[in-house]
Amino acid sequence: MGDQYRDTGWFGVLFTTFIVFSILYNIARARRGKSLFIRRIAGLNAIDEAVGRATEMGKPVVMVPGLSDTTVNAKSMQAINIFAYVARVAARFATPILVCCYNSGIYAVSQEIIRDVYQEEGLADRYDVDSVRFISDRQFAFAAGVSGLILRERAAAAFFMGEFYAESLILAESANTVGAIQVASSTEITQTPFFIAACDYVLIGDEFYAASAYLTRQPVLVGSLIGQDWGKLTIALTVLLGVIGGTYAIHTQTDTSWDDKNELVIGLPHRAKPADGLLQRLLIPKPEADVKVERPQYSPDEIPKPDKGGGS
Amino acid sequence: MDYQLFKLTCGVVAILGLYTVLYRENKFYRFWEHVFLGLAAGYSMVFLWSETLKGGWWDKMVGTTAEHANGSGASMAYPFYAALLPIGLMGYTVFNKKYNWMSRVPIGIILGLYSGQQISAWQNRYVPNIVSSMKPVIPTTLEFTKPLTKGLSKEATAAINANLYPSQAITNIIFLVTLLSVLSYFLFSFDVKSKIIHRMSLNGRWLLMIGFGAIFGSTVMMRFTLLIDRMYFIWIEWFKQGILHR
Amino acid sequence: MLPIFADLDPHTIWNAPSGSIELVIKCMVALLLGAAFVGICFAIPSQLRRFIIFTATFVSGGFYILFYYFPAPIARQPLDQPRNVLEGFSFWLTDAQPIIATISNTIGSFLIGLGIYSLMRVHLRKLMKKQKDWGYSLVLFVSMLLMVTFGYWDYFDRFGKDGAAMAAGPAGGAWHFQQYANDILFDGFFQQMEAGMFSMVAFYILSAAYRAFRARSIEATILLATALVVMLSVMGAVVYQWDEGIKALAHNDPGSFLNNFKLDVIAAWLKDAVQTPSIRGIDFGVGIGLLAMGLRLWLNLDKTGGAV
Amino acid sequence: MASRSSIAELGNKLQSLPKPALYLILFLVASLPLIKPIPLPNSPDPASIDFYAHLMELPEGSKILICSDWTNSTRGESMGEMDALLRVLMRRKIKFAVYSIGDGQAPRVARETIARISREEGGGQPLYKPYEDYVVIGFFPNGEGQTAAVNTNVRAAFAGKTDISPTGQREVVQSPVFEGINSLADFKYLINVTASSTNTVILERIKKTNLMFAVSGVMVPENTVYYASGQLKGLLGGIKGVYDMETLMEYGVNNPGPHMVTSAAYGQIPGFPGKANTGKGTAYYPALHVCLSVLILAVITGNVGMFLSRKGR
Repeated sequence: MGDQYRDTGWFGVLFTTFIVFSILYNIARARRGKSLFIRRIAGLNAIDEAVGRATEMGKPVVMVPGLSDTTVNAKSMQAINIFAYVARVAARFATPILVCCYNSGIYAVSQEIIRDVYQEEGLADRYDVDSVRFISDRQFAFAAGVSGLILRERAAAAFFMGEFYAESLILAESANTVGAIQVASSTEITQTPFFIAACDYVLIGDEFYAASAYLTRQPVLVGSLIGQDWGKLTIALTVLLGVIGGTYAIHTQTDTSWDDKNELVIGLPHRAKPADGLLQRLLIPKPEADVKVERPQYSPDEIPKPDKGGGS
Repeated sequence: MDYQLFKLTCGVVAILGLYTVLYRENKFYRFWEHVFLGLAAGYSMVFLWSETLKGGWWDKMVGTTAEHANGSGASMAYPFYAALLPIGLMGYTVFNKKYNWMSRVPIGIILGLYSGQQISAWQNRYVPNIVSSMKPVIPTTLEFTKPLTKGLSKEATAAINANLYPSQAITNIIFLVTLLSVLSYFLFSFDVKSKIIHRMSLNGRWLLMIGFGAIFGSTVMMRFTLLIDRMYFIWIEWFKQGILHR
Repeated sequence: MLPIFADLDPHTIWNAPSGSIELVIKCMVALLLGAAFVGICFAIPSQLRRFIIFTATFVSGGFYILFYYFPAPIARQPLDQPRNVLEGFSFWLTDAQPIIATISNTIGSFLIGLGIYSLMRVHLRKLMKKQKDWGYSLVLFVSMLLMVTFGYWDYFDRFGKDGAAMAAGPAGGAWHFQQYANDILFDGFFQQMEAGMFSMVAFYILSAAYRAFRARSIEATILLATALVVMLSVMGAVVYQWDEGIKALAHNDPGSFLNNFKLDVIAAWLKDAVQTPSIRGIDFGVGIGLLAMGLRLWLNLDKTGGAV
Repeated sequence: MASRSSIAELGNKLQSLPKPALYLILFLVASLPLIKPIPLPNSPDPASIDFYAHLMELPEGSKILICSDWTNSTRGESMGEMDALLRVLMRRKIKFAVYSIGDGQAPRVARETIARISREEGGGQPLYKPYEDYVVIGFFPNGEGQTAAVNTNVRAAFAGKTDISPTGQREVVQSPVFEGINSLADFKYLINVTASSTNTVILERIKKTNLMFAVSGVMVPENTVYYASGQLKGLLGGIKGVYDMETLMEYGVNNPGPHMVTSAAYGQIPGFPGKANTGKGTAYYPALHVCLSVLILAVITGNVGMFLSRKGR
């Protein structure tokens, strides 16, 4: 049934699978106890400093695990994993924390994970259920609520990590107004420049995903991080190979059809396009004409519901 | 005061109330902040049923009769959706110290469904990006820039378009260097001993700043537009058209 | 394959006609099954808890993984029956997909109440104990109750008998008090406040840019310069003037090399040659990070996920 | 000649203007140009021209699917985009279905916008009839799963959702809009008017039909990447995109005249001169210029201040 990979092409699936494999393989490798290296990530060393300052001032540490559009997703999970570390440091110093959640899924997960952190530290009595709060699941009501909290509680440190959109600057400037140390990171690249402008420390791009590995040094996370590096190297190598292939294609191959928007020219031989390179064609196959497959048919009284004709 | 003007006035008062926080946190802002949070929570509760559960769950579970569906044909009911109710409610055990683990079951299902999609999502999103990054780098002609094609025949235009000119090749090389430098900046597990890689990842940081600068520049456009829109609401829709009737 | 997911209208074991006794019975059975599962969870020994969570995550994620790797049926027409078992399975996967989407939609929706509960807890406590600022908690409650009351009142009106005659906006008529009240709350206050809050970002951008955009280091200078060029390039009037100047310099020759220094050409080049690849570079990393996180969640490899 | 210390003092002052003063200036300059808008010259982006041209190339009676994911919080940009899109669709008699995955409020906002444009285009009377010419399908909270379902089987994905028709509440898939729609490919385009990250959700999952996005200004850089790689057939970005559309509706493409919009990629494409083409783009664009100038001025002031205080030291 190989021809059924028509839409994506078998090579694209293979390529993706290789990346998946390199992540899983490195996780397995790290679990077997091989010690592995991670480079320094500047923003993360600031966590202890920020919590320490909050302790001195006796003001809370505010953490915002970002928006996630519907329910909880991998980005907010990663943010909560980082906050688990922050909460652990805060618990040891008995510094008050405030986790502001955007939706119920995040709320439930944070509630559980932060509670566990306090329990593991043997400080369950210090845990206040209301330190993890649901604010609102409307983006700007959330922004208004969180910035109100930051201003009123005069937070000494603020962590904004996860999926942030336009509210990033509202939160960051509110925290700046009360003089809080801010460590921020957005998985949305478009928000990073605003965090750079307004915050003290910013994690860029997938430093966010590297953070939990860097902080906790759990073998699984470190292994995964190395697998991710393999993936990035694979992409770089593929791009380079494709560059060679594409360059080769435009220099040597010819094509007879040329669809350049409206300028359709057929029959005259032309230089091939870069997309005609071997690797390019393997990753994104040329669309074929529609095929028909003969199959036995359902009788009309067995028609699946969605296909009754429209109109009245 | 007519209804439209009353409604506009409500909006203007609320907006100005929120704006007062720009000066400092105050009682007026606090009032409007809580109104806002209350309305948001109320609205979530309304659309919980009206926009999601009613059509997405209830109607599928109970089906429609011919009378209810206005002649468009009855549809069958799928009663087994009812089993989702107890499973969904398991989430509420989170407040119980003993059974809070159970809240992880519905969340586990959601996270599972989310994470299962990541592989295909990755391929759909990034493979076309990888392919379009494979830009040719050796020009096919020595003419530096692309000549104008206006007024030429289709064949001649196509032949010109098919060439790679040195100016484009240089752009493509810069593109590749940027891409690879940025990628190398985000390698975490390599002890950078090679000078070339070290240099590249430093370049990567500078090139990132160009990218961020460009993002900042184009984002500012939107942010200001939204402010202008509010000013339009206040000055034109409310003050000029509503109060002054111009 | 059992037609569990086929959504066929013919009467099967999985469905029932709307409004029938059969439907009620089947609903009860489904509810009982669900409740039984919850009951089992209450009684289960703690060693098995992790296993249950793992299974729930693994099976639901496994569906999409299977859906991705199993070849999709080609050129399927509405009335087609599968030719063989393998194809039957791929039809089944395709048919199941909307149902799976319904399941995750529904479970996600049931959780919404959790957040509201937390909100109420915090503010009810303030109210009951008359803590500092309890008045604001009262404001929150009142506005929430108003929104819920008029929101549902309006909703049921619209889906009731006279709903069809009711206009979407106030201009169309056939409105009662509850429609007006809902409109004021939602359109008059809520929507305008959202837009108002959003527009405040513009103020903050100004102060953040003023504070941070100083040519202190090479990095900061690069950031500043690019931002300026791009900002100028979205100002149509500036672009127009600049470009006219360039045209004059080039003696209106459209083939002149000088045309490459038009402001929008520079900005476009900057986007193509530097901005696009740098975003892409970050994006590749973020994408793989997300993929890895997804895989770890699916296989339940992370340790921080609660001490079960 | 001023002493060194007074230069440094001036420098420090310029570096620390009070925030409220900056805010007040911005408040004023954003308001003033609205009183009397001045039409500004414009040359539309190729991505906007693609967007317009593809809509104009559709045969009459085609159908498209709109995923509307904006609310009044981004009214300034998204409403302008939606207005322009709807005007072109209605003038070209193209039927459309609207659904949302980004926000629970979005369907309602979309419904009101469609009703308004329909009245404006029909000269007071609705030009497009609800349920007959367009349907609003509603909101789906699980965007990822729903979008995947839309790609696999569009009818099944929308089955069970109802909209208000002249004869009461009816299933959307029974509406004339869904006549002849058996697969997503039967919708000529899926257009996402969005102000949130639903663009990537759609991009990752929709394969059966062509995509065009109308996004907010902040999302332009990100989506330019996808436009460049051919994943998007057209792209409107921010208020510039709106102004581009309004310019294109007025003058078309490659139509000789004082305001000719030129594009090498297309032949002549007509505009709709004489109709109500101007909207938010024309109204807001001048004010945007003033605001950006203030920002640039503020940044320059800060830098001059820094320079002076260093010199004075």
